[in-house]
Amino acid sequence: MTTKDQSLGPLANDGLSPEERDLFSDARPVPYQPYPIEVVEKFVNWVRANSLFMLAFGTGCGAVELNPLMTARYDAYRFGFQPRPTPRQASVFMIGGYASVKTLKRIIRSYEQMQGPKFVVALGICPVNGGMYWDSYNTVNQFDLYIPVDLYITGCMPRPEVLLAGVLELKKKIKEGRADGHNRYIENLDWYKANQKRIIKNWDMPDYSW
Amino acid sequence: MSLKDLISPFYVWQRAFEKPYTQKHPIQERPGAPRYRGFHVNVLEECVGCGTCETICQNHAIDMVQVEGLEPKPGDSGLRPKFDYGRCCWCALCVDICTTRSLRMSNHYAWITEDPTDFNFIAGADNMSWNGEEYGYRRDDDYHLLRGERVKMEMLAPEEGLKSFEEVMKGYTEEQAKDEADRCVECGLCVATCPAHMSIPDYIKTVREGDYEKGLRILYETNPFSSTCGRICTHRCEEVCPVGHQGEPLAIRWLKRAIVDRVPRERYREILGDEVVENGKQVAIVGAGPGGLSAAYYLRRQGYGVTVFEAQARAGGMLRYGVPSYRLPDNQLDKDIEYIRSLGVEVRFNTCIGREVQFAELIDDYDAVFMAIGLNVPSSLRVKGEDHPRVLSGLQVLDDVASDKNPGVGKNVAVIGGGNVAMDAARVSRRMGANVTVLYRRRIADMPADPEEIHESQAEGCTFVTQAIPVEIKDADNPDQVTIVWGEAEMVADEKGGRPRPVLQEDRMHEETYDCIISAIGQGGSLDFIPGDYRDQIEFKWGKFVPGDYQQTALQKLFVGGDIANNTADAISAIEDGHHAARGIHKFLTGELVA
Amino acid sequence: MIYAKRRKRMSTQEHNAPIDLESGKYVKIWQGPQHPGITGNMALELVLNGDEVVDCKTHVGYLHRGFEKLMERRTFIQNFPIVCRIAVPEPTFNEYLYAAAVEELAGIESPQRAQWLRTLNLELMRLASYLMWLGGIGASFGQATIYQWTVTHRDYVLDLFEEMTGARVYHMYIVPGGVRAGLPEGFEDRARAVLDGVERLLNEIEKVLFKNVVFKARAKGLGIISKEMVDPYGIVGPNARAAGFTRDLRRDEPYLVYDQLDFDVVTGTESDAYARAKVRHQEMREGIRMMRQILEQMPTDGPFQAKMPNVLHWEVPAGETYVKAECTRGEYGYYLVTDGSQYLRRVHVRGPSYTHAIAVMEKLAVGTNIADIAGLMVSLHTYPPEIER
Amino acid sequence: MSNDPKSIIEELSDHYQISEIKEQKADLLLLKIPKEDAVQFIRELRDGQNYTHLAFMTVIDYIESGIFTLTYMLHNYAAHHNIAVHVDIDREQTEMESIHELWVHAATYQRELREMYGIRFPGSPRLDDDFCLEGWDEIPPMRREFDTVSYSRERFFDREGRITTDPREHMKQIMYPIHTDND
Amino acid sequence: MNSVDEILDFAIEREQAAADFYQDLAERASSAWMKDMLLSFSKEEMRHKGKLKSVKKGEKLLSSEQQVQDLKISDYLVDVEPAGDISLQDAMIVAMKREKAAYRLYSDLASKVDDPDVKDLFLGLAQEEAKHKLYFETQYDDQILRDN
Repeated sequence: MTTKDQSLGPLANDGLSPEERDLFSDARPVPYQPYPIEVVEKFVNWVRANSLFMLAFGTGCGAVELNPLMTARYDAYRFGFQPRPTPRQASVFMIGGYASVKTLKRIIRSYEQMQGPKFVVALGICPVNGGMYWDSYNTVNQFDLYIPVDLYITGCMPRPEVLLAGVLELKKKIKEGRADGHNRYIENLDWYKANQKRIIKNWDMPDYSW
Repeated sequence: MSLKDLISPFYVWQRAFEKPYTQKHPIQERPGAPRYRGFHVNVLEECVGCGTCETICQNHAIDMVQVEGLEPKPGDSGLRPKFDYGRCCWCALCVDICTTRSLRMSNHYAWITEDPTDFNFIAGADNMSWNGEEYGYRRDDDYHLLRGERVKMEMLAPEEGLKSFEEVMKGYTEEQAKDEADRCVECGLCVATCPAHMSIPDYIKTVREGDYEKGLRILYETNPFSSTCGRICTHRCEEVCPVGHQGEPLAIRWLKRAIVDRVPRERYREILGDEVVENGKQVAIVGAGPGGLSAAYYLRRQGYGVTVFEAQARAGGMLRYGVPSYRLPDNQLDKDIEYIRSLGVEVRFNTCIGREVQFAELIDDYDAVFMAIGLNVPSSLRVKGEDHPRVLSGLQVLDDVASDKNPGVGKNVAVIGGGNVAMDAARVSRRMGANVTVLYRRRIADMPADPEEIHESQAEGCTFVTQAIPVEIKDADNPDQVTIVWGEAEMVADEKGGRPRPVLQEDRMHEETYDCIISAIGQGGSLDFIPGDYRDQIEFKWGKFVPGDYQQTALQKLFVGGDIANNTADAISAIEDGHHAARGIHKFLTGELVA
Repeated sequence: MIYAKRRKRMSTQEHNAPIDLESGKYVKIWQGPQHPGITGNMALELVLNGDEVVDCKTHVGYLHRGFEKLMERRTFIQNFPIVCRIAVPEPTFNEYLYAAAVEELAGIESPQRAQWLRTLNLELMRLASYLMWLGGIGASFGQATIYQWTVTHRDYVLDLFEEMTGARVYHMYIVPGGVRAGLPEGFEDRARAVLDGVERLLNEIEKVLFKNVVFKARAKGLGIISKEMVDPYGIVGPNARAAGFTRDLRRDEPYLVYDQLDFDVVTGTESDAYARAKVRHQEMREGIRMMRQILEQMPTDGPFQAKMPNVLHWEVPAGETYVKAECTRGEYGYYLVTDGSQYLRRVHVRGPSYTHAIAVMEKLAVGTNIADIAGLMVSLHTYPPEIER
Repeated sequence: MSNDPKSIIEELSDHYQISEIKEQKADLLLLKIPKEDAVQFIRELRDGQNYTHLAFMTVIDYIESGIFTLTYMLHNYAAHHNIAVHVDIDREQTEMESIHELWVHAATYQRELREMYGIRFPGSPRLDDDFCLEGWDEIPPMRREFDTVSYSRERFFDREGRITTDPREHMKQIMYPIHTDND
Repeated sequence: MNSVDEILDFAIEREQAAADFYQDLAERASSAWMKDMLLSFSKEEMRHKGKLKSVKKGEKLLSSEQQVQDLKISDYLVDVEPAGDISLQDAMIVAMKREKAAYRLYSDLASKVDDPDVKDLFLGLAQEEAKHKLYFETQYDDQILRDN
């Protein structure tokens, strides 16, 4: 990660055709600024931590254990955690294990569309070091090269119980104000973009999906 | 659409009065099932670091790493598996294949962290919360990925074997050899323990692949007595074979034999491609046993002129005169020796140092001398009446048999000792029609003889009387007989961890009369031929040479090896001594080695 | 059928007319890959005229990991943990088929007890998978309660798996040569209790879902597969049975111990989403019946693993074979080609979703209301990972 | 028309050059047919012999002999019997007649084979659309010469910090270093 | 001989005598390696002497408590005449027997005195000798009775 310089110019959007470029914003995202009064920030974090909306995007096999998590037996709703169908309403992205290059492209778009501050939890072994698919030509090995991750839960697959524990851990981290993946992404956007573009060959989308 | 259809869904209200499905505290309430494949645990003391878990892991999730406080030792590499939980898929193949069953799984499954590099740990060594967990996946007793049973080798039935000196073990068929070689996990733990550090997994692989020529080349890299060792090696390698934890270790010795048995002697030169280019330097070797001839082979390959001095009329040393032909047929020993001699190694038979040739002449006339004279003086019992004419030495009996002389053991024989010489003397006596009783001071498990030999002796009808200490030998009523007095022994543990030691119980004495008593309690060496001016320069301990690196002595030209210079006193150690001395002599004579 | 007629009337699209996207008459929307109304991670590219779908293209590959490539460079034993990942909600069929194919080529016969345990495992899997599916069909027609129930009961089945195999989702229990362990103590009773619970649930679902007027109104007449379509589209399993074909590999080409079990092949006639749901609902009862027989008849001792070569350098003789089994979606198959080395020359995994989710879905979607696409998709019961592998 | 697969093949042998016939098991017969006759032969099996179900089609890469062997797995529901029809095609001239008109879903298989092996089936619908991959610019990944490990290592990187030790080497270095010198 | 110091002096002298005995035997030895061997025996005795000296200085304590294992190997071996051409086996027998004799001597002395301190000292010395004997017995067991 090289730069934190925010004085860089607008985004190039050079994956887009000139006509398309007019349709998309080239503004750079800005990092989240904490409230100047500490108590207020703490309160806001407390609120955030207790209404976590997960994006309903089953990106890999990890999604299979999200079903029990969200239903009667484990009932994550009671912990202030529930799925939302669209990224605009969501604040948590659960990466369900391995990410193929094709899906990674959709993950990036969905992630960028989410409202900040947003949090990423990576499930399973594959986002850590490639997992079972360490030698596959189509899955990424280190997910944090492309999207900042706030929490890792190991397992194949992690069980609903430990997913729940992960949610609680995330809540703790948010309350402590340490869940800074969102800002890391924005502050090092060029580094992340370079990594993303290196593996996504047909980059035909704006550099930041507002 | 009927009214019934409209009402029917309201049936769901019935559930409102039931106990909810929801688990109150799912994180605390639900430990993994007793069989759950959770996080790994490893019993460090049981693990031998063979790395089979690493080999089988399709995810490359396991690294073998050094653990503080664990050093390599025979049968234990000192390495332990380290797991990458960014790779592991909890398939438990590593647990299933674990040779010692030290690797297991706990039923813990929760690990959350912010740092992806955290997910690395050495099971059992790092302090993890699941260490020592009672529940979790273990390999089922009835489930095996490795075969614990050895492929049985055809052998002469004991009653048949007693009729002649025909070789007892028949050797593996090609199929059997492949089958047995298939059991190898290729960990290589055996290599460190083999005195000659033979490339065991590599030659076993050639058996599996049926490439015996390649196998022979691998054997001869470290051992020019492969036919011999394939039959009578003490196979320490097998003692440390991790597959042994599942039942029986690989029959490494028999697999070596399987290679040699399939390559005719005439083709050795062509297969091994040994070319001798004389380099003009001369080396004298004393003793044509395995040590001496091994050195001769490796020196000759490098172009040294080699002269071997042998006191006996035939080459082979203890292999010839101490090992009976039902274990090692003469032609098999000859196969090895002839090949070495065929390279142009000169052997002077019936030439004894200090008699025909003087020690000083060797030192003066040759560029280097390798001495592997063996142990050929039987230790005596030193009990009262030992000089009785019906007390024979085990070595003498074997020597007589090897030279086609009748040792005259009689009908009722007692053999004293538990080593291979004792077993051989007993079995030879059985073949001459005697009833044999083996008296041994310790227990069968403590016997230094090969387990196979012990087993076969028993099968051939030798009676074993253990924990019996000879105390006195007396004249019997019949002058052709002899009486032995022996006392029972209790075993006490050795404080320093050596083998347990027997202690005589004076109140429990026995007397027995036999036609003869064969004493085979061990051998010593004789070093009297070394003149005084040299001896002060050489280091000795307990009647043996103490060589330095590369088997060299302080008398720089003199290299020593074999039984007279090591504490293991077996063929394979002698072979390695010879090989190692050859390395040393080459280095010495090319100026690389400065003592 | 009144529902079917109504649906036909709704259709405004001239079917053979070319679709001119620039005309302003149509709108193109993507359903998926990030969409709550899609099964798994896949996408439908829909062209709409009003709320009627006039064209559909299925896009897959979001879950492509290249299993067939990976399996070519893993040894025969190393493949066994990886195959189950090919179909997430139903991994066991992969384990069984891979094991069966390797055993056939290597000339290994798994012991009787292993066959029974495998059958039990597969039927439990079918039950768990159907339960999940039942929740899905409920939810996609707005009956979220069903989803809450069935996923929970599925979890009870997963508890059984955990006890039996040591894992909830990826069991890795059926290995080439047999299975990894026998049943734990007291398993039979706990299994019977779970089966009783599921049976009761099925009765309730009968009332709550299948008699539900909303479900009937939306599912009946939806996505009718004509008899003529079945073979040219390669339709198998419950989708074919709902169209009146009594085809079931468990009966037609019995494997494992299915020839010793008493069960009926369930068929339907209407061949619409409702009929397909009904067939699966009924099949669950048959499955429960079968499992009760298995628990009754299964041998409780004896070996469960055949004598194996050393798996570290296991070479399977050259050959090829195709092994198939009836999974919840129909004919699931493994095609293995070996060349005598320690590695596979080729493996092809044949999943029923391959045609159901692409060729069949693309055809049935046309003329369907956009709101019913999710229901139609679920009614075909597709798993994207088995398409792209 | 007999239902016995062997007599069917015998009957068809009069018109087609069938080779490498092997009965793998009671319900699976393997055979090979020249490329030119393949589609006609398959059509004959479907229409004339009741092999109405295409279970799958795929290809085996025999890189050593420069051949792709296509496999069409056909099934007869009445006889409960499978026939695997093999067709060899040149690895360099990868073109094969399409069978999408016989089975609709064959088009999907052909799309996959185009993407994963680079085999062309002229006329097959949406043949050049991406199937699993997106923006792939290497040789088709399922071809045997494609090395997935090095591809993955070069692009997706293994996480650093892992070192392993070979037990045999480790023991050698510590327990008997000087016994390993070359002669 | 009843003060502790006197007894220790006596014991030290005995060790010296033993050392001299082996030294003498070594000088007469016909082979170099036996000479080495006997000299090492002599050194061993000098080491014992050293130990007793430090006991006398109060730097070390003798323990009469510990029970030293008696392997009884020397009990039933024949007596050997120490001569110039003595073999290794015989030299070890001589050594064992000498240690045994010393052990007996101190044990006897211990049984004849009443002063508990002195008795303790004798017993301690006896144990020391038993330890020496055990050393030789163990070596004999390992080196000579390899196969027995």
